[in-house]
Amino acid sequence: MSIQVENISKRFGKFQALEPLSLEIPDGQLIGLLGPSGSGKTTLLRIIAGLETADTGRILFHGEDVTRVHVRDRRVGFVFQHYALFRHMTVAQNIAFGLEVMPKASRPGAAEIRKRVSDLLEMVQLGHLATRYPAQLSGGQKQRVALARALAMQPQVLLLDEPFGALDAKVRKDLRRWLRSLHDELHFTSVFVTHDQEEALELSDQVVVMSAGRIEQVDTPQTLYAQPDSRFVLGFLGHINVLQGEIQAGRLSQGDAWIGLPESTLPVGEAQCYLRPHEVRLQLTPEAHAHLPLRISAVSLIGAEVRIELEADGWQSPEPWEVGISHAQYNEWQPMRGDRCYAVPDVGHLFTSEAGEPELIQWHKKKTQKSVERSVLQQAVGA
Amino acid sequence: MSIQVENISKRFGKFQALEPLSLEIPDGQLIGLLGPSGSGKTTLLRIIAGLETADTGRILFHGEDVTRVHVRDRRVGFVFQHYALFRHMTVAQNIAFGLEVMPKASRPGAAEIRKRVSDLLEMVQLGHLATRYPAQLSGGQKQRVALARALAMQPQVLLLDEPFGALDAKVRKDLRRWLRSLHDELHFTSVFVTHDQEEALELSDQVVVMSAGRIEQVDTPQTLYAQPDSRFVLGFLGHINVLQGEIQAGRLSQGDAWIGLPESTLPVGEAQCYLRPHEVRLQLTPEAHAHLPLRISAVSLIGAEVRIELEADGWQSPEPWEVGISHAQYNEWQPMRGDRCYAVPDVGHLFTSEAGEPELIQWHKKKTQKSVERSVLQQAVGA
Amino acid sequence: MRTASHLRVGDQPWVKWSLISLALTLVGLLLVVPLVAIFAQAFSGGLQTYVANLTDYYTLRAIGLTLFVAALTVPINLVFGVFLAWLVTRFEFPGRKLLITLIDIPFAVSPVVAGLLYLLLYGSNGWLGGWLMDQDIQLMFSWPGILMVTVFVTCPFVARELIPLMQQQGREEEEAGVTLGASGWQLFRRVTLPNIQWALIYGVVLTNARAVGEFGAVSVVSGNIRGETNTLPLHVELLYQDYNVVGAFTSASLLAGIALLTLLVKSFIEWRQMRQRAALSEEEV
Amino acid sequence: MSLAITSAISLNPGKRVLPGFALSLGISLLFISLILLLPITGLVVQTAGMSWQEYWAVISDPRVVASYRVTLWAAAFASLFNGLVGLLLAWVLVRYEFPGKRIVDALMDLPFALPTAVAGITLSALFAENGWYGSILAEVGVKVSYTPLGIIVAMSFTSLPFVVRTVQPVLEDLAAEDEEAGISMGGSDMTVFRRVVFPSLWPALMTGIALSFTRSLGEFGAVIFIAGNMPYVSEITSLMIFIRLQEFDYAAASAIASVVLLASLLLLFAINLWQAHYLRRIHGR
Amino acid sequence: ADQSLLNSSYDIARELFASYNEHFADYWKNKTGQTVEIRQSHGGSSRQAQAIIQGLRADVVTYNQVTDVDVLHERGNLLPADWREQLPNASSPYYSTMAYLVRKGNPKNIQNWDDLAREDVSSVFPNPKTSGNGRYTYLAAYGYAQQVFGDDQAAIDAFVRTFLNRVAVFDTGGRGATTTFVERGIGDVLLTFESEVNNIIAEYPDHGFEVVVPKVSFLAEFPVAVVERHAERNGNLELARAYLEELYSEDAQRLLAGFNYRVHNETVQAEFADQFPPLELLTIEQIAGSWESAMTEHFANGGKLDQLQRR
Ligand SMILES: Nc1ncnc2c1ncn2[C@@H]1O[C@H](COP(=O)(O)OP(=O)(O)OP(=O)(O)O)[C@@H](O)[C@H]1O
Ligand SMILES: Nc1ncnc2c1ncn2[C@@H]1O[C@H](COP(=O)(O)OP(=O)(O)OP(=O)(O)O)[C@@H](O)[C@H]1O
Ligand SMILES: [Mg+2]
Ligand SMILES: [Mg+2]
Repeated sequence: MSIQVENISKRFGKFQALEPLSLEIPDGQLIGLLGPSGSGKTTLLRIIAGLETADTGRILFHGEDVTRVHVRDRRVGFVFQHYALFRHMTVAQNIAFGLEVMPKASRPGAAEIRKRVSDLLEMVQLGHLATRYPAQLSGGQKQRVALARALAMQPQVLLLDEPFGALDAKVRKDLRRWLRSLHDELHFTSVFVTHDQEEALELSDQVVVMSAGRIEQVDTPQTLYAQPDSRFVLGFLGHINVLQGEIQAGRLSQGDAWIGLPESTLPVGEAQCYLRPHEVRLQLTPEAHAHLPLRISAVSLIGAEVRIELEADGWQSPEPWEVGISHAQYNEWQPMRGDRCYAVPDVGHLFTSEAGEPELIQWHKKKTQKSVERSVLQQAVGA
Repeated sequence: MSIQVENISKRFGKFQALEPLSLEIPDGQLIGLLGPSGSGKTTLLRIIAGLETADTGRILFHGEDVTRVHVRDRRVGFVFQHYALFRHMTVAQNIAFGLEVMPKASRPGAAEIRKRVSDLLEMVQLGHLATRYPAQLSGGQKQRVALARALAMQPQVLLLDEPFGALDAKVRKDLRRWLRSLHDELHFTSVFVTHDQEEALELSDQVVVMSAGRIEQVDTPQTLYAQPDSRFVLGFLGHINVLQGEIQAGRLSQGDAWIGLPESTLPVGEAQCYLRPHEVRLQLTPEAHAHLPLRISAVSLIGAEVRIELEADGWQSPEPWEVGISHAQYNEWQPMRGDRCYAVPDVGHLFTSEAGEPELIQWHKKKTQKSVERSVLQQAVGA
Repeated sequence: MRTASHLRVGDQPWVKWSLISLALTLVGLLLVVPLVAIFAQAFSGGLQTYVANLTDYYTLRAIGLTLFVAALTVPINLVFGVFLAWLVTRFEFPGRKLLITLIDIPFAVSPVVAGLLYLLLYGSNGWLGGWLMDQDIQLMFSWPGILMVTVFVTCPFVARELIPLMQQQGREEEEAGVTLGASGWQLFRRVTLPNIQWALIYGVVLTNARAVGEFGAVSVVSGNIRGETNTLPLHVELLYQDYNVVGAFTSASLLAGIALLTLLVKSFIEWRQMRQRAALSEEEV
Repeated sequence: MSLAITSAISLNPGKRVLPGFALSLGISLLFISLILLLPITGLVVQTAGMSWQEYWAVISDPRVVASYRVTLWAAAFASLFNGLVGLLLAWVLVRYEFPGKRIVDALMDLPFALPTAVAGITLSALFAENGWYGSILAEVGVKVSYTPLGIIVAMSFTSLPFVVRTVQPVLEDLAAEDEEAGISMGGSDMTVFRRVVFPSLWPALMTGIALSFTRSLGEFGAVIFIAGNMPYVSEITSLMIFIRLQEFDYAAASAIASVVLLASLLLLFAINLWQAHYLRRIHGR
Repeated sequence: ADQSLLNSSYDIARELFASYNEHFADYWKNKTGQTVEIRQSHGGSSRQAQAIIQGLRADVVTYNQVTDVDVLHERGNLLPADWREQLPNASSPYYSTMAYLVRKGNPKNIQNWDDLAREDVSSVFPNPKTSGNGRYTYLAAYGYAQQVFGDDQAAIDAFVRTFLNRVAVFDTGGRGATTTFVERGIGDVLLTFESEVNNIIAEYPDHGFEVVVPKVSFLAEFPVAVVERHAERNGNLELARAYLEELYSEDAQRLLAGFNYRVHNETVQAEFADQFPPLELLTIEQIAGSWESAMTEHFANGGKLDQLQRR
């Protein structure tokens, strides 16, 4: 079932929680609503569900206007952030609830309900916990019960508010995986809210980035990551290294630091260059197109790459820089806190005006060159 | 001030929270107590502080037995997990508390107290919030007030229970950095509790890994990561890809999967090979020393590397595998959910007996070869 | 909750035991001895006199009336309390805070004044009273009047028990119920009620205790007709005025007995709740 | 108020997701109007019939003023006493385990459940010079029954639970870490209690004391039996209302009642405001 | 029952009317063949009157104060102004007077009103503001002072003020005062109706209380009246009248005397001569002119009583 959001807006008292916004959600997709706290994600989701009424605008399900339809009759599955399980009912009773309160005419028989509940329990792999109470479940188990409960009525739209917000990193990852496969299997249209970029990028077909009641960008995770529309989206999707400076004579410079800009018609004035951690290399000497002296402030060994945290040296950066190097490079170089080095960008996002989209700057057109460069660096480091 | 923990044990009712354990903390170090929930970290910390009494053993501060000394007189700074700020006092009053309740004889004068408080506020960069109440502060600010309060009495030992547990990832990172620099500056002996491996490895001079009331390993972060003593430590320090199989004819194999083992005197029988995500490469064809067929189940773009999640294909793995590839490799290869590929390990940790230390297996002695291999892969992928 | 092993203020044995003894002494002097005194007086004439006093026609009538009024008061305030709590905890609307404050008025009003308020309104000199008189409807000095003031005096109890609890529980479970298609009644019976049942029972218990024991307000509007509008507390006073001290204390002991029973039921409820919670958290994963 | 509410409903008909808004609003408003507001308007109408001078003359009659003084002082002492004892009892009940704790806890509500007249009769018997307590107190030269002290005793008895029951939950919620923090910074138990624990209890304690105070202001049944009722010495304001009623002077009775009512409401209101302010600081927002 | 009648009465007349109602029910059955049920309402008589004004539908009132019946006429117009003329003896079938109850052996030797103003004597009687009983006591003392001091108003006031100052406890009702005196052991003398004093002695035989009847006292009338408006409405007018008239019958008078009330029936008077010593009885007319003026001058808000109690 496709969902259309047309011109929806909402204010709470004097506070405009949602500016008028529109959104198109194709049938069968898994959509992530991503944004910082207070950006209106929950509000939008609740409006789609019918738990909140919009001040203006319409909601259409499959082309049909449901704006005035009561939640009870919209038949959406809604999974609440803190599960909202009925704490006095067992897991099985929780799941059966939606079926049992159906009008007599359409309600399945008791045996049929039992069967459906046990199927659902199988599906969420909780068959052995049917008679437990919610208080006796772990967070992840609760979340799965909440999902099963919402799915019991075979909704065509599934809405989830921070479904994994309250869970441990590990459980979260498991459940994320599981939700994805469930979605692929059952083909409903799902919208989920999250403030975790990783989650949104990993799970969604499309990500809706929200900020301050507005939609900033709607795109597939890949596009979103590669071509962020705005400073906000770029900054929100992971750590960002920033050089804030003045454009003059083909260079963006501040203090001791500068980067060369490709010869284009750039206006003179303030600008920022945003650099993703993996778009930057570290070297012991500066390169021709960039001079960014840094001092290592921390080294973090964990994970796929070694994360180096750096402080600007001879210039100012609002936040420390971060660059990832491979374990191999780490073993070779053995960087220590206090060491000096230079950052060399491959790709950068240049913002010149206050708002507006960034300009993509590529110092090295051919990607395959990168690994060559890298071994050069390693030799340099080894020396 | 050095801390010695000698033979400390503790039971709650029938439950042995701490087996008798000993630990030596040299003066001026920053020590992380790392372990899963319920492993006894908090209990040990509270015993060191004197907030809990041990059943057996002694605690020595700087060689002096303080086991029978009341918390009140141990003069340790203790930072509680949820800050435990006094809600009815302003920030300044909170910080001044410890000074104001000193016995009359040793208590500094009112002016001196004011001065010290304002110095501390400067130190934690909260001078402008002196008259706020805790409820009006963000989590990170609260944590800094809690720290300042604990430091007001110039303790030589600072104990912190999950100091960053309740904070956002971002704030957490900032505070972590800040605590490190504070520690370097003031030179007290600090012990902090965490269940976050990343935090422990990044922040500590030495990490004490605990599990089920016992100390598993005490080492510097580097050693810990490179040479974990046990299955537990290895598994606890990040994601682990496991091949569980049978050793036969120089191979560890299970179903379609096998890895070749260097000709050493390995007994025939059950064994597991543990592989860290960055110690494995992905290829479209198997290598001579390993045949590990996998199917991609998810691709995560965020961060320094692209994280690929894989399912065992033709064999069984209790948990999905994870391998990190570079963004460059990702752009080249464009892996998709459902694609098949092979994992090739460079280094592995082989466990043969139930307990016992792992055997380090290295298929490629020379590290610098790795990048060469990599470009080979890229060509293979590119084809 | 691991209270047992925390280092807390006042945990030294000598502080602890001296405070406990002080508290027990105070409880003994302030609460237990008066209670004992009531029963001592009631039984001062022997068991036979006690039974005789208890089974006196007018005493039985007073017990009957008291229970009758309580039996009506409780459901009225139950329904009202539940609706009010539902209203103020489940909806936002202007005047919500005012409503919550209004409900406390009976706590602030002296019972005698409460009786007076009703008399001024419904007595035959009051504004409604004249009209009622013409319609031949007698509210004051008959059981409806007693019922009305009792309802007035006891109306905060149920609502006051429910409001904080329902506020704390939030409306998510009900919202979940609605998304699952439950109608209003189904929602209340199957989702809300099981969650508030103990608080509800506790509110009922308190309402009942107060309804049974109300004296000041009832005495103003009762008319003191023996066997008709004489509630048990009024009967105590009447017997007392009538030199029948033992009889008075017999009725008083009955009221004290009801009070004790009420408290017992209340403790039992709390105990069950606690056990339930303990059982749940024990099995928690 | 009700206008504002109805306009809010009509503005946004489909707004509420949970069912029963109109029904619960209707029932609550109906009930509140009939049971609470209507009778109070009766009082207002009665007093409105008097001129301001008449009103003032009634409420400033020296004997009435003397009764205010007696009532205020006695209520103040009673509620202070309850503040102390209530805090002690709540502390002991929350912090310590001892045999019989559940019984003591249950007994706490006895004064609520016991009819005030019964309490009054019993207390005056206990404290009379030949009573159990009175005879002991007489030896040290203290007279309670028939003195202003008796008023205090009766008032404290009937309003004791307010303090205990408001302080108890707050005490239960106090985080152990706060105390540990205080102690680990070198504070003695007394210091930590005074500076850390007590300020957290303070709002609840104040509320309990205020409730106890307002309840004492209005107490009638329990007090008249033990007070002695000497003009200017031990007459309470409720008795003055009662006397005016005996004189068939409803207007005067209403006038005095309005003073008590207003005082109670103002106090409750002030306490609510103060507490809201204090709690806002503590809980933020 | 064929008919039922509501009698609103004062608080300590429960036993009295319990007996009388039995007597009357028999009488009525014999006379008319109808069974009648009499319902009783007891309470402080002012409060009782007030309840009737506010709508309590009593058919007859049997009070211990004339003013409380008057008020039914004045405030509610429920009975005619001349209700006192409708039955013999100004509608007061029995009467009593104020007497003293003293402790065993009369240790303070209390004999008359001036003893009550002595410094070493403390007395107990109910609050004149809330109780008719107290009002009579006050009036009796005042009448005595008038007799002694004649026209010297200052001396009268001084005496009564001292008398009031000697009071240890002002209970709100007669019964409370009795409890205070008997059970709490407060005071040397309890002032109350003669009828009550004797009841108390009967109730507490082992205390050894003694009765002292002062030489001069106040005529306490016990007025009865039909609340005509209500009785009419209830269809009970005839029954109500009969109920009150029967009080004057010899049998009823004997029954009343049995409850220690003085009665007018001469045969019965003679039978009970030992129990009721003769004394000088002052009437309200002698003391204050009329009940009306007594109320406004003495008991109204700010009246003589208030002035004498002011400190
Ligand atoms: N009922 C309400 N009354 C007033 N303001 C509200 C209400 N509900 C939400 N808001 C405000 O609207 C804004 C958006 O709220 P919303 O819950 O949609 O944010 P969110 O993006 O879900 O944030 P979070 O990640 O913290 O859940 C917030 O500033 C919030 O304070
Ligand atoms: N007072 C107590 N009574 C009973 N058991 C206790 C008590 N305190 C701790 N325990 C138990 O001792 C074990 C260790 O507790 P501890 O709090 O030290 O764990 P932890 O490592 O700090 O865990 P977490 O990461 O969850 O804080 C746990 O199993 C806990 O349940
Ligand atoms: Mg939200
Ligand atoms: Mg812990």
